[in-house]
This record gives sequence, structure tokens and C-alpha cells, in this order.
Amino acid sequence: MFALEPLLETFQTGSGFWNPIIWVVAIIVAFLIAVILRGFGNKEYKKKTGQTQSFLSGNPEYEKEQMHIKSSNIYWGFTESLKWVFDSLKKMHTGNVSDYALWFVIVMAILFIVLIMGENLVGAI
Amino acid sequence: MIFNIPFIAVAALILIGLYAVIFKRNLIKMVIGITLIESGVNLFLITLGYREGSIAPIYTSSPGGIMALPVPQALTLTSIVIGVAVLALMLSLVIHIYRHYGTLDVRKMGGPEE
Amino acid sequence: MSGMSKIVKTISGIAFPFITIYGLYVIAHGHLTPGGGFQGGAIVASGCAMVLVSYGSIWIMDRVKEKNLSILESLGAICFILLAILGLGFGTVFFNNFLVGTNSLFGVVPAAGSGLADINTGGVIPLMNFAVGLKVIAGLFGIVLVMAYASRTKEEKK
Amino acid sequence: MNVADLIDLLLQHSPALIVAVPLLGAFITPLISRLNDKVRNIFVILTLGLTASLVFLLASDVFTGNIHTYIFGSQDLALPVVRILFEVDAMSAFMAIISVILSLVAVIYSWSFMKENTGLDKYYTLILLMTAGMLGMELTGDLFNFFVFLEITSISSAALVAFWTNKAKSVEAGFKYIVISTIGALFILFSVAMFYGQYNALNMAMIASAIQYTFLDKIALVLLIAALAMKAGVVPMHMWLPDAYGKAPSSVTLILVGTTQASLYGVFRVCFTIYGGAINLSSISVGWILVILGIITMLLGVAMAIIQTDFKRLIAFGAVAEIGYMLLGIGTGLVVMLNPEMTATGLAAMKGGIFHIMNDALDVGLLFLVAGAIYYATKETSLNKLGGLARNMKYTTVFFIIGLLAVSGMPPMNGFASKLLIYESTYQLNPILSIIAILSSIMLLAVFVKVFHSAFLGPALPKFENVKEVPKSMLIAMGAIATIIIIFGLFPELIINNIVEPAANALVNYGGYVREVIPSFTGGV
Repeated sequence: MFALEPLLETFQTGSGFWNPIIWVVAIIVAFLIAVILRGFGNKEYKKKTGQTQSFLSGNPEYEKEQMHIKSSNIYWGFTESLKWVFDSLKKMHTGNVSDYALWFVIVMAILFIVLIMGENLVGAI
Repeated sequence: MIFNIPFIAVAALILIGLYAVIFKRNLIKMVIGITLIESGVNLFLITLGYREGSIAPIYTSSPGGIMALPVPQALTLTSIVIGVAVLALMLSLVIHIYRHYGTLDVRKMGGPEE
Repeated sequence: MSGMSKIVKTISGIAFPFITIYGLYVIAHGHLTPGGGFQGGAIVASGCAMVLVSYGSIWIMDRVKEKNLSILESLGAICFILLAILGLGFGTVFFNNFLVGTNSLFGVVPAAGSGLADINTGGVIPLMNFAVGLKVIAGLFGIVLVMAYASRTKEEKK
Repeated sequence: MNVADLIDLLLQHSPALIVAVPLLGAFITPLISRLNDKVRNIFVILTLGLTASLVFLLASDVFTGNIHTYIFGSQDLALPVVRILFEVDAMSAFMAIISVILSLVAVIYSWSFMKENTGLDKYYTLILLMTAGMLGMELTGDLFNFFVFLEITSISSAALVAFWTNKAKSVEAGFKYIVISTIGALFILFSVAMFYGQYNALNMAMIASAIQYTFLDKIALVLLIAALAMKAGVVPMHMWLPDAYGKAPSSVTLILVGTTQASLYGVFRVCFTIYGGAINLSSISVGWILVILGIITMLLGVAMAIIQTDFKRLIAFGAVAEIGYMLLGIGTGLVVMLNPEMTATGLAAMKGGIFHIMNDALDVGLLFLVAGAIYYATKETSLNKLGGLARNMKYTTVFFIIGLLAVSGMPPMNGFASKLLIYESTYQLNPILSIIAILSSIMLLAVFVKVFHSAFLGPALPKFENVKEVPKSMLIAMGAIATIIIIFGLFPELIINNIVEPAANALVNYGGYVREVIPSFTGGV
């Protein structure tokens, strides 16, 4: 009743193909290899020894709250180097309804120019 | 020429409404601006249905002659009903906002986040 | 909102029945003349709002419960949709005017051409107008009531 | 009457019933909630379940290539153009499936999520109204009716965004949403009036058959695209969206995703069907407008997402970025539509864009549900204060990983298949478009990895020691979406052939849409 073939069909995108089943099989094989490799290392791992404690170049361990990297610090370098972009983007989001309506009018004006003037220009050329 | 006056009024109403929404800082005035836009659109609909020298589209006891188009009037009515619902919702939200912030000025409200 | 002066209360008490009757007239003649459920309902609700303003929201809140209004509103909407679904059940499609031509209530087909209005026509349209009228009266009055109650000043809350 | 006849009858009347059932349910809910809360919840779920089964019944027939028209109020089909009618083609059915799935999941999720709130009868009434409005928008074949359903949807969703009235920010977001959507809807009504003034018709098919592409039509096109794009959250008119998404209850946000996509459907319906008769120079310029809007939307959405620290606001910006992919796909289809050499490319791009509508609804929806689950468990939405939750909330973590992979287009989740289609087809139009799309997809992955790290990983924080896994109904809701995501990801060919391709063909083939109402119409491909 339920045909299996359409499920296993390769997905043709017109210029390429994509078969998730093969991909999943490959991932499972990779995962198995990883588990085996982990098994080699696990033999030497002893619980409740100095091995399990964090080692910060001999410094004492921080509190848990401080150990966790806050989300605003992640990608710090990226956001810092592109600060001008993000600052101008932040400035754009004023949280004010009037500005939202103003953007709507601006977009409407731009579309109007593109659709009506633009076509006349193309026609003239 | 005289028949263009309603269309000028439509444009004026919509522009005044947009002006109120964009440049006024008081929430109540913004709500008024939205109702102005709505009136402009309703006027546009009604004007479309007008025919020169026509009578109201009521069939019973009609003296004869051409009638105004009833469909735009029905549309306008629907749009007014919706407008009432929107107005009620907006005003009740304004009441809540006033309770929280103690002001109706958009600049003094919470502002942007992050 | 607290009540207004005695003159306003008396006058609005006298005017209220007339406004209500006029609104109900507009609802009942919705299929013949301009107007209908929403317009008539808005008239009745504005009469109620007048009483609300003159007597104050606290006085009204003691007599009319907002919960009951919302039940009435739901009933109006349910009646409207049920009439539409009955069109599917008794007639052929959704919103079908199944009463027309049955010569029962509102089922008379008037003679063609212009003439005097007969209220016993229109099929389900008058019934739908009643349903919408009920919904609009309860809904608009409920909105005004809740808004007036919510916007009362601090002294009145005590 | 045997079962087959009954199903035939149901199928025939399903377009009307799909809207009528949730509408009726919406007004019965306040009465039923007098009895018992549990009975009310079951009633709402059953109502939406019935609606969903009707949608599936209708869709199963529509996807075989039929177009269903349903004319209200009369048995004689002689004058369809002056009556209100519903016209359901594969694209409408496709969108209806998305909406109904999202609503159903949201209601199941709210069982536990909204348990401690008061005024739940109104909450469920509004959810059902919103569902009815969305479905109406997608099924209707009448422009004015479209406006009415749009307004029903926006009023009820604005009320739901402001449902937590004790929070100032929620009320503010609700106010912004209603202002913005009302302005948009009024401009839509204005353009509907322009159509009526010129062609004396409100019917989409009738307008499409008569359209001349005059100056007024161009203005109407501008108004329609701008207003619907604003409702869909296209940059730079997206700013209401993070506010509304971020401050609404999570279950409501899930349905809000559906409403934005219903508006997006409006954009596509306007460009392809109503202006289908005006295909000339215009389709290229309109197509490029959509493509450029899509590119801006992607880049800006993802850039804003990187710097957010509020969980739901961040996902909302991710959702903005996702909208860009759909616009890019469909816009590419519109650009190359008239070029006979690139028909295959155009169709692939359209398939990608349309498939991505469904994928985005599921992926972003799942992420919002996870955000809601975390809020439910910890009462915290700031990412700076969260951490180490993977220890206590195992299932939620798994669902978040699935959503993360899907939304950033990682194989083998569903997002990959649709994004692959979009990348490949836009590459043939212009490689830069494809590169930008891939770049923003990578940035999206980075954004959500950041969320994953800051909320789920890291040392166990003492203040979250007693956090428990969320209740079953929320897990069921999240699990249902996750299952659909995995199925769509593993068998993309099945979904694309059976659901997406008919929808894409229906959108392109506007002549068939018109002929269903006006049989004498000869235009269209």
C-alpha cells in the first residue's frame, strides 16, 4: 500500500541534487568513529581525581556566575569592529510608532518612484 | 471640475491623517490621525458610487431615475464597523499605556530596547 | 465616572426610551430602509452610553454586569453564524436565504417594481439584522462600560 | 447517505466551513468556559482539529489540480462575479495548511503555558477569531473580503499581543501593532477602491481579467505591495515585528508567524494573480523590487539579531531575516518569468520560496515555543542572565537544537532543502544574490549558536538549580513541530512534488485561476 521508493528518491534541484538519507548514513558513520575515538581516551580518564577539576594556569576557580560567558560578550570582536554598522542600525530602531509609519511612507515613495518613473525612464531609453 | 472636490478632500484627509500619525507625539492625536485616514478612504469609496443626479438606492417608494451605486456604500459601512472596533481597541490600549507610564507622550515612553 | 447633575439625569432618563425605540426601529426595518443591525445597535448603544455618562459608571456597574453583556454578544454572533449554517442545511449553500418564498415568517416575496414597503419580507436578512443588532448593542455598550470603569479617577476607586 | 457522499458534500462546502467552524467556535467558547476550564480547552482543541481535518480534506483534492470556488448565498452560479466567493487553488490550500497547523499547535501549547492567567475565555476566543481571519485571507477570492479578514486578524492579534496587560511593554507593543496594521489595511482598502472605480469589480479573478495596468493600477500596486509587505515584516518596515513577537505570549507569537505569512501570501497573490494580466515590463521591475527588499530584509534582520540579548526579540529578528528568503525566491521567479530560457530556474526559485514559507513557519515557530518554555520554567528572557539550562531541560534542549539547525539551513533539516533551491536558482540570476543569501544563513547559524551557548551551555547556575522540565502539553506541541521538521527534512522530494510544486504552478498559472470564475477568459499561460 505504501510505496517506499518515493521516500528514497533523490531530490533534484534543477542544477544539483540532494539526498538526505545518504547524508544521514554518513553522519551516523562519522558519529560511530567519534564514539570509538572517544572510547580510546576514556580508558585513561579517572573520576574524582585532579583530572576532572578545571585548571586555569594555577589561578583559583571563579564563581559559577562569572565563569559563564554572557551573551552580549559573544562575538565581541565582530560587533566591536563593525560598531558603526550596529550603532546606526540601533539608531534606526527607535521604538516609536511615528517612525514606523514614516518608514512606511518612505518605502511607499521609493516604490512609487521605481515603478512609475523607472518604467518611463526605461521606456525613454 | 466641481466633481473633483471630493477627491481633493480625500487626498487632504489622508495627508492630514498621515501627518498626525507621523509628527504628533500624543497618542490620542495619533489615534485621531488614523480615524482621519479612515474617513478619507471612506469618503473615497462613497464618492466612487456617486452618479450625477442620482437618488438614494432604496427600492421601495422610489420616484424613479438613476440610483447611486449601493456596493460602495455597503463597503463603506463595513469599513466603518471595522473602524469602530479598531478605535475601541486602540483607545483601550491607550488607557492601559497611560496607566503604566503616566503619560501619553511617545517620547517619554519606554523607548527602544537594546 | 461619577454621576452628573440632577437635570442631566432626568433629561437623559426621559430621552433614553425614545432613543432605544428609534434604534430598535432602525434594526427592525434594516431590510427596507437605510440602516440595519449595526446602525440601530449603535443608536441603542449610544443611548446606553448617555445614561452611563449621566449616571456614572459605578451606578451602572451595580446594575449591569459586563459578563452578562459579553454573553449576549456571543449569543448574537452565534445566532448570525447559525443562520448562515442553516442556509447550508435547509438551502443549498452557506448564507443561502432559505426563508424566501416559504410564505412563513419574513418569507413573503413582494411584488416586483417599486411600491410600499412590507416588513414581512426579506427572508433571513431581518433575522440576521436582529442578531447583529443584539451583538452590537451588547458589544458597544460593554466596550464603553469597561472603558469608563477603567478610566475612573483615583478618588472614585476608594 | 453513505460515507462517500458525506465526504463529497463536506468537500463541496469545506471552503465555507473552514472559516465558519472556528468563527462559531470562537463565540461558543465564552459560554462554555462558564462550565469548566478543561472542557473549554478540549472544545477549542476539537474545534481547531475539525478545522484542520476540513483543511486537509480540501487540500488533498486541490493538490490534484482542481480549483474550488464557493459562491456564498445562492445556488444559481450564473452571476459569480457580483457575489462574494471563495476561490481555493493549491497556493491557498498550502497556506491554509500552515495556518491551521500553527493554530492547533499553539492551542495545545497554551494548555499549560497560559494556565495561570485569568481571562482565558477571551484569549481562546481571540485565538479562534485570528485563525478564522487568517484562513479567510488565504481562501478568499474577493479583494474587499481579503481586507475584512485582514482586519479581523490584525484586531484580534493586536489584542492578543497586549494580552499581558500588566506588562507595560506588552501593551505598548500591542498599540504599535494595531496602529501599523490599521494604516496598512486602510491603504489596502484605498487600492481596492481604486480597482472598484476602474473595473466595477471586487473579485480578484474579474479584476485580473480586466486589468489594463493604467497609472491608477500602478499606484494601487505600490500601495498593496507596501502595505502587505509591512504586515509581513519586510525591512525597513519590520520594526513593529520584534516588538510584537518579543512581547506577546509565546503561543500567540506562533500564530503571529502565521499571520505575517498570510500577508506575504497577499503580496504574492497580488503580484502573480491580480497583476498577472499586466505581465510586461512590470513583472521584471516588481520582481527586482521583491528581490532587493528580500536582500535588505535578510541582511538587516540577521545583523540586528546578532546584537540582541533578549531571547524572543532575537528570534524575532531571525524571523525577519527568514522572510527575506521567501521574497528572494518568489522575486527571482517573477524576474525570470518571461524569459523562456530560464523557466526551469524560475520554477525552482518559486518552489524554494514557497517551500521556505512552510519551513520558516515551523522552524521559527519551534524556536519561539522553546523560548516560551524557558520563560515558563525560569521567568527570564534575558540571555545575559540565562545559562546551563541543558542540565535541567533535556527535551527542550533537543528541540532547540532541531530548531537551530533547521532555521539556519543545516542538513538534514527542512530549511536546507528550500534554501538549496533558492541558492541555486538565484545563482543563475545573479551570483551576488546567492552569496548574500548564503552569508546571511551562516550568520543566522552564528546567532543561534550564541543563543544555544548562553542559554543551554555553561556551568550550572545556582539560581536555576530547581528548574524543572516543562509540562507535557508544551512538550507535545514542541515535539509535534520537531517531528514535522525532521520528516520534511528527510523526505524533501516527497513534499516538494506533492505539495509545493502544485502551489508554485497555481501561482504562475493565473489564467486557470481566472477561468474558474470567467470561463470565457483566454489570457494566461
